[in-house]
Formats: sequence, structure tokens, C-alpha cells
Amino acid sequence: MINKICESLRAAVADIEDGSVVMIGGFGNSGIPMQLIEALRLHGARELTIISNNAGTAEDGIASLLRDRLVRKMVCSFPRSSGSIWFERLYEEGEIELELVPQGTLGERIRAAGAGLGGVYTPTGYGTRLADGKETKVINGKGYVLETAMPADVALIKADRADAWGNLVYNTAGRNFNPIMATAARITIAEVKTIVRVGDLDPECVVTPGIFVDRVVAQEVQKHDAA
Amino acid sequence: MINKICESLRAAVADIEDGSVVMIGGFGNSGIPMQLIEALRLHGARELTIISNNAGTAEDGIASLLRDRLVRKMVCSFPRSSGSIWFERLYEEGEIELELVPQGTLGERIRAAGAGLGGVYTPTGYGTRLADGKETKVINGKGYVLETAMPADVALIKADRADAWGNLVYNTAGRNFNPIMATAARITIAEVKTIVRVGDLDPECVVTPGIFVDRVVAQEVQKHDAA
Amino acid sequence: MMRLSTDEMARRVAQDIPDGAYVNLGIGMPTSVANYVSDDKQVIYHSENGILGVGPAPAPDKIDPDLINAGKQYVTLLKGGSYFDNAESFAMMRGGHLDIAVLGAFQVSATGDLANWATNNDKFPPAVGGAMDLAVGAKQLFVLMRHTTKTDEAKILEQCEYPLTGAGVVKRIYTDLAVIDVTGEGLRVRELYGDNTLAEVQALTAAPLLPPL
Amino acid sequence: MMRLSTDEMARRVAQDIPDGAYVNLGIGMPTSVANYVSDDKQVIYHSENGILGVGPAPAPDKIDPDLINAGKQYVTLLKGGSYFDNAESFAMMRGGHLDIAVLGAFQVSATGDLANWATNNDKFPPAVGGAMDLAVGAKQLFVLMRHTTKTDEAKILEQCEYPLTGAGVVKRIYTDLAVIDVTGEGLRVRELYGDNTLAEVQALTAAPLLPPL
Repeated sequence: MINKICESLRAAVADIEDGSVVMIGGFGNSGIPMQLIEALRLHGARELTIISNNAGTAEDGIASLLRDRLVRKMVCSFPRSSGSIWFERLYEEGEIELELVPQGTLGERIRAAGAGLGGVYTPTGYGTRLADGKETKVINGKGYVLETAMPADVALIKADRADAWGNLVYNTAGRNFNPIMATAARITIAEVKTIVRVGDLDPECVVTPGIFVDRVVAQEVQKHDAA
Repeated sequence: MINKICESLRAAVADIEDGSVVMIGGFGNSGIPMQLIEALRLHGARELTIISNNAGTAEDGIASLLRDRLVRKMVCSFPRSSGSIWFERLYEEGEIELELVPQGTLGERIRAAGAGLGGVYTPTGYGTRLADGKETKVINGKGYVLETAMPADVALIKADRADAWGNLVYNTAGRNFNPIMATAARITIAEVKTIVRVGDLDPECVVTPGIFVDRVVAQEVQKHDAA
Repeated sequence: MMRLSTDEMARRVAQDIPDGAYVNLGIGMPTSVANYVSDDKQVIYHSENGILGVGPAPAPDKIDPDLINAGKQYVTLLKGGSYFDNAESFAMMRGGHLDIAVLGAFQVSATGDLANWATNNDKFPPAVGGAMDLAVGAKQLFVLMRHTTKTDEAKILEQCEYPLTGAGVVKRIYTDLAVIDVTGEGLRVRELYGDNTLAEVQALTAAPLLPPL
Repeated sequence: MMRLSTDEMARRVAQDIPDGAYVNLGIGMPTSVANYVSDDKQVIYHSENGILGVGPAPAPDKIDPDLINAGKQYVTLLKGGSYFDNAESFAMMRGGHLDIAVLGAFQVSATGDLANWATNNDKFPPAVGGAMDLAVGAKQLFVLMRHTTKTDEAKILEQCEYPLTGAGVVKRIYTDLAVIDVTGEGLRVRELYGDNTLAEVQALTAAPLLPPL
């Protein structure tokens, strides 16, 4: 029987190794797998490359991984936000490498990895410094930049509901990078609010089919959630 | 007020010109906009290029356009099926041009057009005669073929339900090429079983957001439907 | 000279948003354009994080923490709206499906180059977000910005000094002094506010301006 | 010699499909493999037209005309299944998400080249469908075919004579005579049915076979 449900957050991330490339879903504070990130922080894998749209704010989420100096490199479209103090500090200290990628290019590179493509030609960034050193091509009179597939070892994603087959549905704008990251990693781990029975998700409304998901873990009730 | 509902099938296709590139959704007999195809046949635009997975069977759908000799070129992955007599006849007569594209490549080329990409590198077809004359590239030790974006003038698609904003949901495996074709044409026309009120489609379950759809037309009740 | 306030500038852009348009409003000043689009127009707002049909801010007790716009503000969804992932959202942007994008800018060149993502100050880490995708993708790209910097330097230049967001992408510039079109012949003033003269506006612009047609 | 029937061949492949596998079965003989996967295994079948969790044929009064498999037969959906479009379906295939694909073949080469989409007969229009995507994408590609043509010509060759579907893609060949692995050292017989000898099978194979390990 197919059962991708993992009993604890800790067990879900236990095999993430030092030096891993880890995708983390989310945009701003929407759709972030906060509890998986905390489990990863406690697990303590080091020298990580993190692929995520943002770099965390205050002491939360990705910022906590930065604070604990577990991250060697960030791949982001928008690492600097109000409150991204840990990223800014490490960047100033030269303690972190940054690969800045336009947001849509980040998405297409992730999707390409999940879809088995080697790369895509995007018009985004053509003629700008973010295309420096990249192959370009004019197709039908328009300039494009070659952007290669960006796979990961692990994807930590956040969904609203899952079943034991790993099918996922999301909450409102909480999708953002989560569905595409689910496709692009060797191991995809989904933190969800609720686990439902197989067959309870409408097959017309499943956003991430279970084939893309390896482990599902339910959020643990937090003390402050009860407040 | 946004209202993309078109009163008749005939009106929906009235501006399709001779020589147009027309995408037609469907796979086998699933998810085909049969009534829009019939409206296009009666409209009579000639010298069409049709992009569709198959080439129709018997006298139905695309086969009826072939029979009336309205089609100059077919772009297909699988034009030959049991019963594809009109395609086979015209092919034998040298009366039709065929561009054969592997099915996943067809999909990516359509998606690339809709997503504003110039092209993608796919491993599909590498080292085969379907890559003859195409640019290839080895990325991380793996061979890929450059496949360029394939846009269209018009997409005729089939969905199950629509609202006046053009939001669409489909029926089971009737999605196939319809959602990606919706994104790739200058004018997208959707034939649907039912039109519902704006707000009646669950925003979490909309498959094709209305931005991709220009016209929506309800199927007309056919005599044989009542049988 | 007549200088429009921020609100007046947003109101002026709003006048040019047609009924039925699909529009993406950039972070900051452009976001406020939505406040001034008249009620008889139905405009569908896109947010890069995966929303079509963005509605107004929710009542405090109706906040959904996942439902934010690109500027990370809580929003709502209109009836007829939908949610989707990053790839589909940027397909809408890059694929030419949005009618209008309104963005802020540091600088705009005479040929419509846009610089709005980085200055030449290397102290801060860079951030680009979705600006480059919007710049190349929207059918029409409007820039909404003050005509000059706080220290009265020109922001409309022959060539941008700051790193480009996109080359030749801007269609129209709305400033606090004027509305200027980027045309094949050069920058053409479309509208001068109040009694502002072409000469006055030209004096604050580091690229030649053509008179209104 | 012992020659398996079509059903026996399908049954033999079914034995090697593990519990929990995501599997795509090609049109024709491969489709029947599903009939022989034992009930204690849960296998999720993918259909290229956009289904994960393909179930058995429906009762005649339960047919949904849109719900067909790649072979255009009416099917059902299992609980836990889902629907998606062509781009996502082929992302599953090309992106290495399927554990096993089982395809028919005209010819297979000693290095795992697959020819299954076209012969050298130009009378008929060509058709390729999803075969090339499956060939490059599945984690393991199994070929299920008769060992020889109806006229007793070898189908396992040093080099394919027919146009390739994919180069170096086949992992294992299931014929009516034997099971053969494509390895770095060459074609290695994994299993001989009944009393079939290596020499007998080799005589019907136009590429060298290595003995079972």
C-alpha cells in the first residue's frame, strides 16, 4: 500500500545531508513550510544551497538557517526585504554567496528541471547585467537568454491538504513556488495542515499529483496557535 | 463589464481568415471542440495550418476539414489512427504537408509560445531523425534538441464549464492539449457544455484562468444528444 | 510649476486603464492606482505571486495569511478570480497576456530602457523580483515616477546610468509634471499638467522632448 | 522451444512491477500487463493524455467519453487519481518521475537503442505520439515484444535498421523466449523460459548474448 505519510517533522528531514541543494517554497510569508524549515535547522545539515524566492525576515524561516550559519549559498529573486537582517549581515560579511535570478526565470529553471528539459530561452534579462556571461540567441528577431534547468536534492514545500498518495491542494496564494518545486527535487517533502483520506481530494482539483511527492507530514499544533 | 460569452458558434469563428494557424484541442475523441470545428468548416476559411495531436477519424472533426480541403498543413504527433482515412488519402495524394512532432515536444512548443519563451531544450528525439536539421546541445553530459515556440492565430478548445470572465474547468481527461493551447493563440475560443455565473467556479479549481480566453460559446443541443 | 501629488499621479494613470483590462501594478506607488480606477470600469488585477482578480484589503477578521499581493500586503479575491503557481503567473506576464503593467522606475532612457531594480550602490545586496519579467512581457508598460530625484536630478535620460531592467520596454511615462510617450521618433510629451510648459519640463529632463502632437 | 503466449509474456512483466510503482504501459500488448499485476501490489498507472491512477474499463452505463487512455479505450479513475494537461503529463514522463515504462518495439539494439515508431516503409504517413518522450524519460524502460518477426527475422540486432525512437534507452527486454538485460557489457540473458537454451535463443538474435550471471 502506498503511504507517504511521515510520522514526524524530524523524521521527514533526517536524511538531508551536508552540502545539499534544498528548495524551499513560499513567497513573502505565504506558503512557507515553516515547520519543516525548523526541523531542518534542528537537524543541523550545513553548507546548504537554498533555492527560494526570498531569504527570510527577522529570525524566522530561512533567516533562522542563515543565523545558524547553515547556508553557503542562496539562489533568490528577492533576498532583500524589510527585515531580512540575517541575509544582509552575512552578505556584508562575505559569508554567503548569492545567485540572483529574475523571479520568472527562477520558476522556469525549476520547472525545466522537473519537466526533464535542459533549459529554456527566455526574453527576461536580455540586454541586462543578469544575462552577463550567459548564452543568448535571437529567435524571430527577438533576443533571448539561455537559462538552464535547476534541480535540487530536496524540496521542502507547504500545502493545505494531502492524502497518503501525496496528492496536494494548496490555500489561495500559498501555491507560488510550491507546485513547481515539488517536481524538481530528488526528494519532495510536503508540510500540510491536514491529511485527508485517499479519495477525498477531488481529482479535478488536485494541484500536485502524488507522483511528485515523496513524504507528507502534518503540521504539529504550535502553542501560539492555541492563543 | 467583462463578458466573453459569444451568442453563436458561427459568430465565434467569423473572423478566422484564410491561411490562419489554428490550434485544435483534443486527444483521440476526448476533449475535442467538435461544434467549433463544424462552425469553422461552414465558415470555410482555407489554406489553414492545423496544430492538433491527431488528424481526425472517419468524417468527423478535423477529418471534415481535410475532406473539404481547407487544410494546407497538419502539425501532429499522431496523425495516423484507425479510421484517419481523409488524412491518409490527402497525404498519399501529396495534397497536405505534415510536420510530425513528438507529443511532449508539441506540448512544450505550445506552452513556450504561451509563456513567452523562445524555445526549450528537450532530450526527446535526440539522436533520432525527428531531430534532423535541428540545433542540438549537450548540457551536463546529456543531449538535447532545441525546439522553438509554436504560437497560433486561433485556438479552438473544449472545456466543461466556463463563466463570462472566460475561466474554464474541464471534464476528466478532456484537458489534454486544451489548457496549453488556450495560452498560445492570439484568439482563444472555448466551446463549453455549460456557462455558469461569475463566482460559481471555485478559484482553487479553475484550470484555465480567464486571461487566456477571448470567447466562450455554449454547445448547442444536438438532435442526437436527445436520442 | 504644477507638481502632482502621489495620489494625483496615481489618479492620472487610472484614467488610462480601460474597462476590461488585465493589469499588474508594481510595488509602491503603482499599487495605489487601483484606488482611483472608476467603479464603472471592471479591471482585473494580476499579482505575480499567483492571483488574478485581486480585490481590496480584507477586514481585519477576514485576513488569510497566505493571501497577499506582490508587496506582501493582505488582499482578497474578487468573484471570478483564480489562483495559480509561479510558472503560470509568469507565463501570463512574459507571454504577453497582461494588457498593462505599471512600474516605478529609477531611470528611463529616451529609447524606453527601464532601470528600476538596482542602483550603482554595491553596499546593499541586489534584488530583482519579477520586474524584469514584467518589463519584457506586458503589452504596454507604463512607468509611474517623480520627474526628478529628491535632489532634482533628471530621471529621464539619454541613457540609463543604473543597471537595466529591460531594454526598449517602456511605452509611456507618467510623472508629476507630464505624461510622456516613448515613440519611434523619441520622447513625445503627451500632456503637460496645469500651466507647465514644454521648456520647463525639458529643463528637468536629460533627453530631448518632442512637443505634443 | 518454449514460446510464451502473449498473456504469459504480460504476466511475466507484471511479476517485475514492484508495489507502489508509477508505471506507463504502452499501447497494445503492454497495456495487458496491468491485468496480471497481483492484487497485493498497489501500482499507479499513468496515461500520457493526462491521467494518474488509471482504473479498469467502466461498466457500459458508466462510460465517460472524455475518460480514455492513450490507446483510446474507455477507462476509469482510481480513488487517489488525478487529471492534468499534456504539459504536466509529459513533465512526468520526460522528467524521470515514472518508475517504469513498458513499450512494444520493432527492434532493439545491443546498446539499448529502441525503434518502435516507424519502419522504412514510406507508403504510410508517420506517427510518433508519446513514444519518444517515454523512451528518454522513464527511470526504467522495459520492452515487451516477440523475439522475432512473423517471418522469423531477428528483432534484437547489433544496430537497429528502423528509425530510432531513442538511443541507449532500453533497460530490459521481455520476449516470448527470454528476459534480457541491456548492460554496460552488452546484452545479458537474465532468464530463459522452460528448457530454452542460450544457443537456441542466440540463434534467433542478431547480437551477441551473454549467459545469465
